[in-house]
Amino acid sequence: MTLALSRRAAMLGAAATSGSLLFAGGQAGAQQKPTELRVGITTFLSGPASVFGVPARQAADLLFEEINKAGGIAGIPVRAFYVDEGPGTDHLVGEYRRLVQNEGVHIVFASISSGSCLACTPLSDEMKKTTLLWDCGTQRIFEEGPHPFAFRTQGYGTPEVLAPLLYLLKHKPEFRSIAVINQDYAWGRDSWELWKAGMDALKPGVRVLAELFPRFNSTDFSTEITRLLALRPDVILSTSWGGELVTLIRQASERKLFERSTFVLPVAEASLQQLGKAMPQGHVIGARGDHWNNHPKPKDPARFKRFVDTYRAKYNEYPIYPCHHMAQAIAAMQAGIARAVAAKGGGWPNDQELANAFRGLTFDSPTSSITLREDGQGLEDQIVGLSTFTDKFAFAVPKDMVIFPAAMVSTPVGQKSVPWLKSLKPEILDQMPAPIAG
Amino acid sequence: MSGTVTAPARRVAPIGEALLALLGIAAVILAAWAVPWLKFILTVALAKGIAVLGILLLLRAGQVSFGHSMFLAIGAYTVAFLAPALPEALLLLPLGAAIAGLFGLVIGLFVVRYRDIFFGMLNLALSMVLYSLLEKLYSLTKGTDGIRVSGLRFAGITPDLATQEWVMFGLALGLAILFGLLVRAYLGSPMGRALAGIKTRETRLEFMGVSARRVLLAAYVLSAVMGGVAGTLVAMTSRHVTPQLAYWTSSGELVFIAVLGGAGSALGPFLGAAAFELVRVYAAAAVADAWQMILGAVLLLVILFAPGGLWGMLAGRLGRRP
Amino acid sequence: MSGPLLSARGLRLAFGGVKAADGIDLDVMPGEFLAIIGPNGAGKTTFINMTTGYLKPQGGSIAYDGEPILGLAPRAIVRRGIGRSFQLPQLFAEHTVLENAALAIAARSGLWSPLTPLLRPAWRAEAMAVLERFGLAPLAEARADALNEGARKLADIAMAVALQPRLILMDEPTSGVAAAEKMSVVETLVRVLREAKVTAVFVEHDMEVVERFADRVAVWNQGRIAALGPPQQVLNDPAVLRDVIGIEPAHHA
Amino acid sequence: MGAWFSENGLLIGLALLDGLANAALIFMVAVGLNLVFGVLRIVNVAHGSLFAIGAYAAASLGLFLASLGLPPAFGFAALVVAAALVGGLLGPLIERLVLRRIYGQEEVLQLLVTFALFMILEDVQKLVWGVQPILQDAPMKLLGTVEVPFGEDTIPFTAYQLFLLPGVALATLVGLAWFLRRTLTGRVIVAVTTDKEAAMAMGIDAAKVTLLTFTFGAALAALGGALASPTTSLVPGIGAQTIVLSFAVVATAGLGQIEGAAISALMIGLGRSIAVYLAPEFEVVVPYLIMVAVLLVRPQGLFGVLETRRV
Repeated sequence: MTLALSRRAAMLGAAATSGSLLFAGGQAGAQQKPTELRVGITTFLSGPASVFGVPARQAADLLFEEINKAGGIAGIPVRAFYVDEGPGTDHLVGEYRRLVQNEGVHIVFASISSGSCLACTPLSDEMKKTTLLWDCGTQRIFEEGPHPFAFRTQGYGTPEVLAPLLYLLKHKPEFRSIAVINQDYAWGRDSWELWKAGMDALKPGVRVLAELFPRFNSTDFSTEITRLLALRPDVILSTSWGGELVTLIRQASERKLFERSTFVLPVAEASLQQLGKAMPQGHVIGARGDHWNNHPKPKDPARFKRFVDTYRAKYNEYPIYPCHHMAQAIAAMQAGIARAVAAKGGGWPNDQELANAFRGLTFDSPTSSITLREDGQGLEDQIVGLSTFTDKFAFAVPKDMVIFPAAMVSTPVGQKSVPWLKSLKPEILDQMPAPIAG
Repeated sequence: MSGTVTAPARRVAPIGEALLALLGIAAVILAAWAVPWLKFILTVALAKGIAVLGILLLLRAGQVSFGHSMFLAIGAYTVAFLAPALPEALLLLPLGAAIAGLFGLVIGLFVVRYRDIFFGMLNLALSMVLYSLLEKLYSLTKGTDGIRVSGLRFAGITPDLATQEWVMFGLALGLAILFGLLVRAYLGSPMGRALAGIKTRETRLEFMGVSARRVLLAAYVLSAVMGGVAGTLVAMTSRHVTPQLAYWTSSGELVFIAVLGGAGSALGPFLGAAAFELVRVYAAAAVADAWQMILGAVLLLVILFAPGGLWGMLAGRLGRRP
Repeated sequence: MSGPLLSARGLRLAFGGVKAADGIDLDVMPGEFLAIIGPNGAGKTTFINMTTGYLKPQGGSIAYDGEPILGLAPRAIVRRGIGRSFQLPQLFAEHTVLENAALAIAARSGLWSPLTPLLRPAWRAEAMAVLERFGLAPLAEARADALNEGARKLADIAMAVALQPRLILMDEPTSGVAAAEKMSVVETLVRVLREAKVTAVFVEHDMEVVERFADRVAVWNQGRIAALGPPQQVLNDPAVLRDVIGIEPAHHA
Repeated sequence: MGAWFSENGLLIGLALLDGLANAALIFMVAVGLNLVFGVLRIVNVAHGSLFAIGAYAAASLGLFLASLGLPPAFGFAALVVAAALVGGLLGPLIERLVLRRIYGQEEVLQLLVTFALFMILEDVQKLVWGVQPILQDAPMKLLGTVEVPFGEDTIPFTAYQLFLLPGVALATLVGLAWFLRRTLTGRVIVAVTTDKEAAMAMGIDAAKVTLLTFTFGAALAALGGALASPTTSLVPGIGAQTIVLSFAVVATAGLGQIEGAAISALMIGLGRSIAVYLAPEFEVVVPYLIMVAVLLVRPQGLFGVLETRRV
């Protein structure tokens, strides 16, 4: 039993189990093709963000099963090693090392939390291990310095905030006051900073009536809602997600806040199934990407449908955006490895060669094509719309959707997001595609 | 019953203890050499062991600090805040320890007036104040995402990754030995012996002309210093600090480790920390979404069936040898 | 002859409606053995507690060696040379008898370096010497909580004596001690205290002990001193016998 | 000052209404914790898990009843039944299987045993209810909203939070006070709390009282969770937050104090709400600052009695 685990016994155990792996994951020289493709995946399996982490893991399980049935990647089966982000960053950096040094993974999918990404990316530099940032959104990653082994296979904070902002400016140009209620952590703070930079450039003079950052993982927003009811802002922005967003929307709609103010909810998509019919209509909602269930023109409708249907059949719920982000990372990995193997004439790439294959890579998601720029950032389109109900879904979906091309709403390579947003001119609104009814 | 958490079950001859310590040191070095990723885990375990030594001191006085990881966080954030301006690890280490010690003195002057549940809860409350501030003062602390520690120098040299890992491991091991010996001496000194008096016979201490509060305060400050040292080591090893370090469950873990290892010897905390980290890592690897349950079950079993902790079990075995 | 070592005047203290001290005047002369007797609740322990700083009287004064000590913390009073022992022995249960004694010696010397072992040779030798005087040397390595009641009482007093007080206040030093060993315990005690020239005040219920060892007896009743004088005189006072002791001691005839 | 007040006075008034609901929920949890401490002398860290499980059970039961097509009013029954079930099943289970083995042992062990239970129960919640937010707010919706005048404006509050939560908390407080003072069982609990040895010497079956109290305390925690469930979505981690707040309430109140728990819950609930208006950065720190400030002045807590403890 574990009870009897003395230090010596533990050491012996550790040495024994890892003995065969001591020399795994070597770097240079002639690479022998491994017998399996080892993928380390960090995701939330505990704590509040497990509402993202667990569905994403389910999506990965499902896709890996499909891939392995179809012969694996480059002819070898895929094996996933999951790591829980829940226990905190200091635990995670240890786990990242374990993945690389002990499990000998060939590639790492890192993290939902921006904090985890900020901690893992430097490790990818140091350990020279290709790391796909599969869900985190902080703009700081690639703007604060190069990370030659890290690639983000989806959009990030700037486009995910700018697209709803543009949409709001077009949809409700007359708004004069705003309040923000965000979770108190990097995403909540950063997304407000991005929003405000863009808003002040595109529509100067909007009054900010309240900046509320209730503590992360709050369960009650009654007091904040009372304050917002009393202040009567035209617009309320919230980039919150998960249980907190559900609670906020429930409490606010019960107290008629949605009747007084227009909400902008850039991360709403993941919570709409939970909310069901409780989601008020006519508010701006986003999906951190373009993967809405009612996407008006997905690039590969059959593939999109198959993914959604299989997921639903297996887990009895619709996939949410982290599932799609996971699928994107897996698609990127498939494309990247194929490219690397092709570049080596069928040989197995070393770590450096694998990373090289991802630079500038274009891969298809079910809904569009995503290109990884030279700085590692992926270009993923954004769809924003107004919440509504249709016959097809038991939960809210967007209508009057605008598909924002990724390049239009992403900070150009080499620039930083906040200065770039501050430099925006109202003319950008003219480039906005026309809404699609949906 | 074979002893309890706060009182050694049976005394192991110093020579046996020394031998065990040497054996442990050799095993740790061997493991770190043989299994590279374990080096990281063991460095963190040694660091936490140092913090747990502090918990052990307070446990001897019958007091449980359910907020002690605040000192760990203070040490860690000292490194995170100062590293950009002062990247010299060998200066940051004593600085982190000193600042934690200073906090320990100020907080200690307040909390040593309380005993038992109130002592535990006050420490908990103060650690939650620190946690909330670290989380809330976003412009200073980057909130829950925490601060990355980079570009550390060691005696003016910036080592490569592998070397730095060894340096940190060596530092942690060296400090663990140093503080282990210090605590051992402390527990054998009148100051340490008087701690047990606080648990049951505080009146007698007073009637010996001794201020029980001062006895407890001295131990508290020393434990805060060790918490700070542990924090600096953790920050320099994981190179990323978050407010989570100060959350009450982290403090709970430190007490957990103390009980797991057993308070009978200065070796206990290190036994406990190594076992804790290894169980956590292996449990997390085996069942990523139920590691907490496994740790909880281990803790429960230890308390119910081996309240002397791992050290108690070892001591029991050694004691039976002819 | 010099003045009193301890001098209490007009001590008053009430707990709710109960007067535990109702104008206590008492002088303790250097070198004497003063016994305090009286029924339960008469305020005997309260007197010890007030003298040692554990309780603060509501009125009156206490002087030790001519200087007022009222209001000082217990540990300050101890440092001036007043020791005490307890009705329920207050030993550090997890430590050995030797360590208990050594801790008292360490406390007295005020040497609290965290790196000095408690059992450094000087302290160990002195602790052993104290234990030998009390006949506890064979038990030096036993844990305090493993002792029988008599040994515990002696060890408790030994700790007080190790502090080298000039005055010691003992709360029922023989209570709980088996009848067979009681006299030997008291004899040991008195021998040691006389050797160390310690003045002693002790609360005692056993009239035989009082008669054999006390120089003077103070009779407590309802927070007052009802009688004070040599044992022969006080213990034959019919009023004391009737009101305070309540029963006629069988051996006293 | 006058101008400031006329500007903010109304807002503070609103904050008080929010604080009341908040205080009511904290009280429900803290009072159970305090009751259990009084008799068992154990600070039960797993009390927060019982809160969470009570909330989950109430939501599940409510959703189940709704799926049977029963009217939403059954949601209220679900709250009470779920709390009774959780308290009645988990309470005795924990007390009999685990806590009973550690009575009389060192405090740190008792505390850690409940910490271990907390860790285990956290994962049990995930295994049973998953990680997606669960919500069942039918009871809150059913009661509708009340328009509270605010200058020329009105502010809608849910009747659930404005009336039901404080009402239930008040009823609990009064009922508990009556139970402890007027019923035989209650007096026995008080006797054990005040002096366990004496109570046992009088022939009280301490084992029975302990079991009863722990079950009762567990049910109170579960009821607190059940009552909170309509107002919030349930996610992993709600237990950890609740318990640490309850600690603050209990320590501020004084250990074993029932009425004290009500007053300190009120202080902490109102303090937090007011902080949201005046200094939102410090909202999370307020409960602990209140606790530290109170203990600085009164080391035994607001209503605690030094040395002799009572309920």
